[in-house]
Amino acid sequence: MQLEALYVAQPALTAQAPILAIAVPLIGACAAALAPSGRAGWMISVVAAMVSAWMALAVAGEVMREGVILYQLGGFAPPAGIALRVDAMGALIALLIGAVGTLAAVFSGHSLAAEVRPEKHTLFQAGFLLAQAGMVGLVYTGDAFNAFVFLEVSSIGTYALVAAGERRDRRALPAAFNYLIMGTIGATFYVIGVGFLYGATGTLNMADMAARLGTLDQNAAVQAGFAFIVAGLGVKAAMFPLHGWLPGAYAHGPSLISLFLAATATKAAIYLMARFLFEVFPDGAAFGDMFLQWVLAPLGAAAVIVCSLQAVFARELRRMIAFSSVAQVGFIFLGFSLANASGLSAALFYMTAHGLMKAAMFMALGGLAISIGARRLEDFAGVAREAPWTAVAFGIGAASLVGTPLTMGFLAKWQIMEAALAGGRIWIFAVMAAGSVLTLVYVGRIIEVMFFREPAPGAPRAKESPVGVLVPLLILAGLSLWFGIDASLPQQLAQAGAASLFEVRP
Amino acid sequence: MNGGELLILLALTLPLFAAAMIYAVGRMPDVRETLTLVACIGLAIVAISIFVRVGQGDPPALTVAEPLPGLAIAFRVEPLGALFAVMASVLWGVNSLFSIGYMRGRREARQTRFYICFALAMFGVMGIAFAANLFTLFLFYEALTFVTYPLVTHAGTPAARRAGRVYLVTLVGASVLLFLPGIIGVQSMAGSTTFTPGGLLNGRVDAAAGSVLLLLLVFGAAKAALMPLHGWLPSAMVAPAPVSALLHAVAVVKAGVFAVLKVSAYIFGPDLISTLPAATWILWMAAGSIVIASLVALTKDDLKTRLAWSTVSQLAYVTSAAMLPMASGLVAGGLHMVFHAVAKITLFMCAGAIYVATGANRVSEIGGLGRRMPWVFVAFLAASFAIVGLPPMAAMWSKFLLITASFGSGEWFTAAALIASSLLSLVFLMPVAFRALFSPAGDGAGGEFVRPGGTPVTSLVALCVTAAACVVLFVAVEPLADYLAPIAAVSFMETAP
Amino acid sequence: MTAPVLEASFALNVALLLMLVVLAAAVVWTRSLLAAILLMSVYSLVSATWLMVMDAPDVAFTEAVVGAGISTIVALGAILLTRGEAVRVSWKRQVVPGLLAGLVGGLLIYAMSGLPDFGDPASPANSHVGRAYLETAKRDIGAPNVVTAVLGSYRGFDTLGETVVILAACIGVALMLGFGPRATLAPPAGAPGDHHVVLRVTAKMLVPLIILFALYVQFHGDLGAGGGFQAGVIAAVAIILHALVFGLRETTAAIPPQAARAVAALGVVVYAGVGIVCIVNGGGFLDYDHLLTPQIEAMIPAGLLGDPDKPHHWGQYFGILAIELGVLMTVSATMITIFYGFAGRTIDAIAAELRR
Amino acid sequence: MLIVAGVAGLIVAMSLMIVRAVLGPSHYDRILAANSFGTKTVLLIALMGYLFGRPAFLDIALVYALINFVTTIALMKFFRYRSLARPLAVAGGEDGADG
Repeated sequence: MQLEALYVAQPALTAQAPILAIAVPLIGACAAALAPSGRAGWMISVVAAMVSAWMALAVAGEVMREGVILYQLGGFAPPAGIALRVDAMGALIALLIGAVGTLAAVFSGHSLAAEVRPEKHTLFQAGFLLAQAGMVGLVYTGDAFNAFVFLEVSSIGTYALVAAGERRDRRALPAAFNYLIMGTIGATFYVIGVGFLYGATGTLNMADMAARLGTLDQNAAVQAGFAFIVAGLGVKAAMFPLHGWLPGAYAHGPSLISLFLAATATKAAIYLMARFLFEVFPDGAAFGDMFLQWVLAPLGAAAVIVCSLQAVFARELRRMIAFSSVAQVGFIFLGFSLANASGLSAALFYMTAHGLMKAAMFMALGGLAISIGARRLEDFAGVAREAPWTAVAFGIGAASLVGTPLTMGFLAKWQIMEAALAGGRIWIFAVMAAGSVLTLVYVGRIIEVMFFREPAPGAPRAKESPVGVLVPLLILAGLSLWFGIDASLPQQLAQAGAASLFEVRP
Repeated sequence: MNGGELLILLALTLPLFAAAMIYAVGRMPDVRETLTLVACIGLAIVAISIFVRVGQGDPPALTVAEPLPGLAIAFRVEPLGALFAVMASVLWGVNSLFSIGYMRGRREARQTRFYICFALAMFGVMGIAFAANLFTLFLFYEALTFVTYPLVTHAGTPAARRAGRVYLVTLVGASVLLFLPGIIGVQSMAGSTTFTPGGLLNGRVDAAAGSVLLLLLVFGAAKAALMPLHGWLPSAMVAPAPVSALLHAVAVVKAGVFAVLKVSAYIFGPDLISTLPAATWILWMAAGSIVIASLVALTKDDLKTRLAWSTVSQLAYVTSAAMLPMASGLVAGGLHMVFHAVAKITLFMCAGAIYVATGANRVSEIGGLGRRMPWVFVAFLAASFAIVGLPPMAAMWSKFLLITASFGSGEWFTAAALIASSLLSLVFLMPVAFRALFSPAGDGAGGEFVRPGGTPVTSLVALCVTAAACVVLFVAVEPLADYLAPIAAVSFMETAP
Repeated sequence: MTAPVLEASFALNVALLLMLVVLAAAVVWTRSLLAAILLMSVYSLVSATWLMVMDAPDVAFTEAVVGAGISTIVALGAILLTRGEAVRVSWKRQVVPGLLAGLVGGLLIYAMSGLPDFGDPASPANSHVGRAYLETAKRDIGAPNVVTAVLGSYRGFDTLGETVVILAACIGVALMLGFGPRATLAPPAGAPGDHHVVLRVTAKMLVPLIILFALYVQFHGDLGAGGGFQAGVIAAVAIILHALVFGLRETTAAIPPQAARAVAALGVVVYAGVGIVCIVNGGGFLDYDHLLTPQIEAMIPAGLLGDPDKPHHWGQYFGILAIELGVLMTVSATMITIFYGFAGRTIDAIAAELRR
Repeated sequence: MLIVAGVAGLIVAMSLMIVRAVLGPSHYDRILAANSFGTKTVLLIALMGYLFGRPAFLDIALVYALINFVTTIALMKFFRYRSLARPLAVAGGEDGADG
């Protein structure tokens, strides 16, 4: 599919699409909070998420036609005013957020009823929409401080949403607390870093900042700012070893939140980090290269190996997948550490692939959670017989996670590995291969239990997910497959995004 | 869509369609097996049409999808692949005929799943045979691993499950850790993985990188069972005889050596191979495999296990052929792939026939059995001749070409290993038939058949056909060699002895 | 400024910063949570005062109302749910966090060397965008207080985001604390022997006064320190005072929790709605110059606000007014919701404890 | 000059209050110190407004006074009733309101 040829909205609407992709879920959140019933809240949520995704698609088409889009807020030109600045990379991630958000909203109809107290539903939907608006805003904005604001918008609500999982699993509460503390520290570090950069450059607009930072790479404040921003976003992105909050938050929160966060939250933070690493900070600054070479690459490798091993030995299924998410972030950072367009493009593609596959896996588990409140891996024995469609969708996600050919995950791993070889980083290549084998081991365990083992006698019987869950679930799984066969849509955005960032660099 | 594309599409979809139909009519064994046979015949006709078209210089090609630029799922038939496809599809038919007798005779469970997996395996084989690039080959190669897994564990016993795990872990592990990295390496060096006559990498890599890639790709194709990655093959012998016959003599292992041949001919090319030190190392390891596997085969009393070790040895022939720094080696390897397949499927079918009739599966149990099952043991004898490389069996030619090529390229060690292994196989195969046919009395001489009537007639027909084929191909070797000549990018006659 | 004033402000700086250090150390050192909250409250006051010395009254305003005011009260509510003492942690478990804190502190100090001197007119912060604001705010926006111009208009989108953050906090607290079973409250007093009559009378008089003051802060934001955020907090403080004195039941009868939540959401709707209206009228999001159609603008009497000859930015004027209203709604309602959440929860905790 | 002396005096007084607030020993000492500290802050800001020529500082001083008042009520109520939600004037309640 060629995005250039994609006109999904009238020109007048397309011109406003970037802001509408943020504002509609924002207003939707308020409407959901005011909604008279959980059902109404759900409908508002679905409509708002869908409109946001639609606008994101319009933006993506426009970006492919016009290149970078600037949208001035308040009618003031940057750097005085705030501007949204959407390049292909942002368009891709926002599209991922929009798509997963819409499907998750549809899914939430059944999932919330099973997992969250009924009186909380409207506020829950409101929090969910706020998180979505925040993430899209974070991705679209071209302003460093505005990014902080949206970072907070996207996280503050989700802390409580994770805690709302307490109805099913009391451990959601300490997990949410950890998440809150770590997330707040991360955001604070980020804003301290932005403060230093502002002190050194006098501007908050990223492009302007980049221009003015050009000769400042020896400045102590800039260096410290770099360290704070990277560490802060590292927490948000679950960069090893700052990932402590993630497994608990994903494992114990409600399914809707696990799936939405796993698919998008870390991606948005990683995206912002890429903006800083490759766009804002000075070209070839010694600290930037040192960071990529000696910090990001080893930490990514450590994440791949250590967290994959943790996933191998995890006893609870959702925890296993959560650890896997940290390991996958490691893969993405390995792609970044190559510091070239093909590595970045591959990493972006990987982010999209991982978002879709993890969303499918968590959604499938959410579908199963409606009928069985299972946690341990053994509890899922033989679910494939009782809930074949759900299990198959999970299996497709898992296959993509492993990197089975004809899934998106394969192409993603392929690209990073190819880029690593082309960049002469044999060791990264080797780590990726080893990580893939470890992934195979734990996914193999899950598949073996789900598909080939007999259910334990007396264990609760799983039921096939209701249609409202099955439809978005199969769409997600289908996307993982479809993009495994024809990856042109994410691929063109990833490539254009990486190219536009590295165009700046000689 | 032109005729060529249609043919490839047919070759790929026919087995899938057959599998679906078999599933649909699974409750009616007669319909199910008729359907299988019809599918076999259809597939063989399609494969032969493709074979003919390739011979006429009009190779069919088809691109299905291109997930990423430079990474396409595409098919393009060349002589080796056409030959492989014909061989596999014809032998599928023969083997299905055999299976009908065997599976009914043994009253095996899960027969529908068995036939479905066979059809799916054929889908994998067709994809491998026609693949236009390494990536496509890899796809179908992996698919073949997974659809044959249920066949290996068919018995459902703990031993079968253990064997299945070894099978899966070895093959998938090698694929992920060696083969796939190798493919990515090729892609990153050459920008594509398309099979190119004369060698895709030729002139694009230095000796070090080329050696690494060659090692990755040859060992990654663990289905070729090159030592030390051979362990899965003997252990997979827990599967029923038809599975061993088709998969472990024809489809799966041949997919492995086929991949090695393709890599050698089209990714590296004879010119590059001749400059790579790794090729020599692999050659030596293959020579070692040939001798060691023959020696091990000698010690095995279980008939199928003995045959399996013989297969390990014979596969190493093909691998060494692919690594010879001489273009004619490729042709010899291609021929040997086919001739060995025909001979080995005969042997396995004979073993299955003996088992289904008497329940005997050990060499020591068959003394004197030949009187009561003359056809089976004559066929066995003929196939043994072929494995050893005696005239008038086709395999003689391929061995002869291979040994000549080894001498011609100065690989004395390999040549010596080939000759030694021939002698060894004489020792471990001939006594089987001789003991059965000529020893006056033994364990098998008296007693009743386990199955009244002895070997089912369909099985008997099947194994006689392949035994006869060993002889027929002896005469037809020259056209076949000429047909294969383009893969070495040189005329066969120039290098023929 | 004259020399003695500069010297005095230097001495003030030193004294206030010293106080901050002492207070911070004491907060870390004390084991009583209540003492820690008290000291934090004092800390906020000192830092707010210090911000005044730095001539940042808007920030000082916020720090005072939030740091010393609301957060102290909320923290009190929180420790009702816990033990009053911090748990003793072995020194071994403090080594790594201590090292990390040291590292961060070191990095901060290292960074100082790269920052320009305080008040340096040539520093990037004062010469680039900051200077541009000073030069253009009057012309573009028409508001005398540049801070308001920046927060309300130039960076109005940020302020929208911050308002949404506050709404998110409201939703979060409501989700976590807002739905617990409520114990019945003791009946309101009025019986003989009332010892708090002075307080009751004072409070009754003060509540409307505080709200009036909040409105002053709200509408005064154009000219001096203040604005929707501070006004919102002050208004909430009035309600909280009412609840403290007359009990939560009385207050929730006047302002039900659901109403508070709804107002919080409506505040954001008002704010974002202004942005949408601007789009509908042909501008960009939050482009107040397009807030009013020319027809409406023509209907505004020229002398509505002082000098009729001076050019007026009616769009900017009403835009900022409207969004500040939105901020006020969200902030005050959120603060009230948070207070309700914690205070209401306290009763549960006590009731549960009594039952045990 | 008088103003500067006033500021200096306030600073000294504030420092003393901080000593009391830190050392305690009882919570009532601390609350009293904090309250007194708040009052002095109000004064300090008023003086500073004069010193810097910024009458608008008085607005802020007003806010400080207000905050100080409400916080102190909250603290005292916390002590007395261990609750923020209960109405203040329960005569002869179970807490012994006049005790």
